[in-house]
Amino acid sequence: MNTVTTIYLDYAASTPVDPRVADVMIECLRPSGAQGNPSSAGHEYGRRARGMVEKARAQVAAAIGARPDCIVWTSGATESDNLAIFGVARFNADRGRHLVSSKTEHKAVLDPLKQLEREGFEVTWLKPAADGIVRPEQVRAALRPDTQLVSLMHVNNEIGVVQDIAAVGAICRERGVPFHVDAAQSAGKLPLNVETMNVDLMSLTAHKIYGPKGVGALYVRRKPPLGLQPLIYGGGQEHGLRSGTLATHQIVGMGLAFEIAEREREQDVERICALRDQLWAGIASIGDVELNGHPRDCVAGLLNISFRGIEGESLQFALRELAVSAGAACSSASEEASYVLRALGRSDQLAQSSLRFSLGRFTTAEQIETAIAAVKREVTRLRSFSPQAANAEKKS
Amino acid sequence: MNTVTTIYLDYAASTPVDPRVADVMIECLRPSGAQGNPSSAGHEYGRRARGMVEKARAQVAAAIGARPDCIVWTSGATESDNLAIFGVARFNADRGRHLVSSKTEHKAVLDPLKQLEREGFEVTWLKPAADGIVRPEQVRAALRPDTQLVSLMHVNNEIGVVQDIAAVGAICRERGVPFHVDAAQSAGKLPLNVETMNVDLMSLTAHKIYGPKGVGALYVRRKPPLGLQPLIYGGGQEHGLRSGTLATHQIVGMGLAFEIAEREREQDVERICALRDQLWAGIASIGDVELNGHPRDCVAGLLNISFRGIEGESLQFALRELAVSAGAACSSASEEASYVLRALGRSDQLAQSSLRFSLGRFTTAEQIETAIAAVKREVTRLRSFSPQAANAEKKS
Amino acid sequence: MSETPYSPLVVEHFGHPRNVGRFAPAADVITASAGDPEQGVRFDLSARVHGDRIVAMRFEVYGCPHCIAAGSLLSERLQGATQEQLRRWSWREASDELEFPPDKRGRLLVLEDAVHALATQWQRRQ
Amino acid sequence: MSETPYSPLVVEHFGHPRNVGRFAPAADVITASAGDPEQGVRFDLSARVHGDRIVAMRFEVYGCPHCIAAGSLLSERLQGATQEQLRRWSWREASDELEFPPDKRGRLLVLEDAVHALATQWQRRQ
Ligand SMILES: Cc1ncc(COP(=O)(O)O)c(C=O)c1O
Ligand SMILES: Cc1ncc(COP(=O)(O)O)c(C=O)c1O
Repeated sequence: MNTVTTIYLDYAASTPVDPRVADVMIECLRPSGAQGNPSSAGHEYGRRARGMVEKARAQVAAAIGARPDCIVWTSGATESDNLAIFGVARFNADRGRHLVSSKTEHKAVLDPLKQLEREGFEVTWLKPAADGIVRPEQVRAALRPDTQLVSLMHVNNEIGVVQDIAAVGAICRERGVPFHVDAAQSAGKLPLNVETMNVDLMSLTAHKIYGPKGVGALYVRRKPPLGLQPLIYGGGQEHGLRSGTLATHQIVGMGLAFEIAEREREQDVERICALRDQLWAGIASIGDVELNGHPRDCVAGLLNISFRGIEGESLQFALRELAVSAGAACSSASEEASYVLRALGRSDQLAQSSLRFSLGRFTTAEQIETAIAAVKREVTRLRSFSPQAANAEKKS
Repeated sequence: MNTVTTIYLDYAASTPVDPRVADVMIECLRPSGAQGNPSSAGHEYGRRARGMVEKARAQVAAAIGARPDCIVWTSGATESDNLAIFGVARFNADRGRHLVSSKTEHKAVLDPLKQLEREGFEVTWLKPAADGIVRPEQVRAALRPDTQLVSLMHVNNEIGVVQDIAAVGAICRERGVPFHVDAAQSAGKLPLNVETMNVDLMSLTAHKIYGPKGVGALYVRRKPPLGLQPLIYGGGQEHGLRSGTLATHQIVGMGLAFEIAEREREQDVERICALRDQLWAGIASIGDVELNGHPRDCVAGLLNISFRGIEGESLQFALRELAVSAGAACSSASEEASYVLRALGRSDQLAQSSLRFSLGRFTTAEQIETAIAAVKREVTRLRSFSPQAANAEKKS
Repeated sequence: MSETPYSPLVVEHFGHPRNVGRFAPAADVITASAGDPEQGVRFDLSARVHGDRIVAMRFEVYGCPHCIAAGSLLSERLQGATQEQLRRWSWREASDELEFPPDKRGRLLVLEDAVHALATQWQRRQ
Repeated sequence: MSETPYSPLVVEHFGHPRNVGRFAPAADVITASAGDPEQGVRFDLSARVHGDRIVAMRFEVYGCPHCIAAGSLLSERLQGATQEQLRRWSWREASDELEFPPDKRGRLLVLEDAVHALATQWQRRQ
């Protein structure tokens, strides 16, 4: 295995588990831990597990300015997105079948919406500007009397651009339309507050914020109550919105991950932004590279860069000492050029030869120096035998 | 906390994690572990995680005699049941809307079916005999030309009764109707083989078999292919049947849990059956108790006993040094008398004063002796001031 | 036990109920019952009376820990009670002291019925 | 690197491609191209010929690691080739040796086009 020497710059795909988080999870997995089923209220083991689950619920709620009873545990942001979108659409199907979203959402939002289209719903797909941002006025213009939901991500997973959620939320609130936000990529990086942001549903996940994979949450506003049809029926856990045995160790890990992330957010962000600026300065000096996304309204730690005249797969393989992401991230292997970059008007070649560098809590300045040197060396090398046709494009 | 002295006899609600399983999971959670996203095929971290996921897939597949590519990872048996039932029903809705199941299924099967009834499907609810068993001929009689699915659990979670899956499967196969089996309670306790049992879909979960909570699988037959509509859409993981980032540490834990359980099944079952017989002999000697379920076709380690003339909640509280389950298990707290026992014809009082003792890998003979003494003492005490009206009923 | 849904007073009475049992039929013994085990709660009360006072109480109960504690507490409180006090006895007296959860208060009404029936029996006897 | 989707031969040629570059225009230099970077692959070939043989090859490539390796391997193999050999060159020669995944074989057809175009150029030049 070569993992030790490969530099991990793919925090946006998944983060390592913070050792403090791992410790409390391990505690749960031990014989003295949390073996009871949190639904077994009749005995001590069950009540102990339930207590841990409720503590974590309060931790996650606190991180987004919500009441604990608005947090519904799920298996991750993909499930949260599906629950929010199918849940609202199906619950309100009798009242209207129009939904609003954008073309650069994560597949966990796009794909449920496309399924709803097949089921007879209508989706208005907003197109962000070349900087990746959906203007709040675009949302206002898209709303109709039969609109049941607006779904917009906070931070884009590929290019890190930040949407003006509060402004969009205010428009939705004014028009009485429920507003769902996929905050999988912003938790721990930007302040989140469901009240000031006017959010009715918010998807969260632990594994982008130094918690474990396979656990997430959906914030569901309770006042005024929001109609939501469950996706998974059964034991009636989570107010009947999400049945299934609660995974105590996972939930405990997510709770602590959110508490730590919120507590250390400002210092983490400052440090990580400095590292990102260092990385961008180094790569920009190579020339013929392009930053994808908004130069300022971008989340800490993420850089999506297109390399003119270089084929994407070769670039990634040449840089295999760096664990970075190429093409569509967070999804099963796919060679198609990123649909996000294409939606922003990038050419196929540029979309395809883009790399996403994402930094995090354990990234060091030394790793960044090594990364810059590798990128310089390999980009120069690959360009040295690149045909004029590609170079021409590269100069255009 | 008093957890150390409380004797855990609620393995059917959830098991502790086997220390060997905990170890491999902890390994994954450590910095040197499995931080990559298994979908990140472009770098070493991702490929390493993918390798671990695929190894676990083979382990789980081997335990049920299946091909690895038929295993779809989920968040637990609740999700697996929902995926199987909604998935088949919705995929085939144009061809027919009739389903067959039984009244004593787990809520994770009952509740999706009830939701389908609200959506216009028709369900034939088979009623088991007083011993808890659904006769295969009942299934045959229920099949119609428009039947799309038969769903029957292997082992009942409350009373442990074992259904004749192979016989029911043969009938379904003969009639070309897909057959779903909830095997959450049988894995590791009975031999499972999807081929010889003629099963098309099988729900599995890790936390009943010394693996972690929050991970499960659905076996989906691929030859001939079975039409299944996903429940959760997104990145397209698991052949598009279940999107969402794969939780490497959870899956690794489930894989090893299944491997160990299958390897040690016979010796585990033998030991646990002996302990159960010891427990039953001790409790039966008190008198005026009734065993719920089939006396022989019952899974290892589970005893469901009704105590005449004693109220259920008081019984459970009196026996609080034992972690046992009363009333409806595996679901959110509910005082209603068990629907399973009621379906078998038990009176409200008997259904309500039943306790489920479930033993497992770490149960000792000493614990059983202590448990018997406690039950004797408390049942005798509570009966000593029980009114004649209850005693009358108790003698009837 | 931490975090049980029962107050220490309930736990104490549940573990050591006072005055359990019933008096053998006799001229100075009155009895009354209410409830049905099939509905989850049943109280059998018996009292030995002397003049206008109860001099000794016994009870039997089928019910949850709160109900057992309520029967036990009642058996202490009704020691020395008059017919009038029985008649005025209200479920509220046990409810607050034992911190009955709201959804279980219906069970105390059964106890109230038994106490009032005891008063009626007493009156008939005189 | 373990478990990469590339064979050792591809990795070797990718890391150290032979004969990269292009010859300056000259009487004994023939060139040909095929493909389009926008479609993900482009090969530029140039060869110095003497009599009926190629005496030196250069190539430039825009493409995946398999394509880079294919260009490099080709540049070695066509050393000394005749026009007829160019014309008969088939994508299969590189495909097996480099273990091209089936879904990438279309890219080798582009290389085949470039090689055949080179033969045509050569013939025209004569
Ligand atoms: C914006 C966004 N939404 C949703 C998801 C899916 O989350 P999960 O992996 O927890 O299912 C991801 C990442 O995978 C993401 O980046
Ligand atoms: C028979 C049966 N099916 C399904 C489930 C639900 O499984 P999970 O807890 O993994 O969601 C359980 C237990 O909870 C069960 O016993």
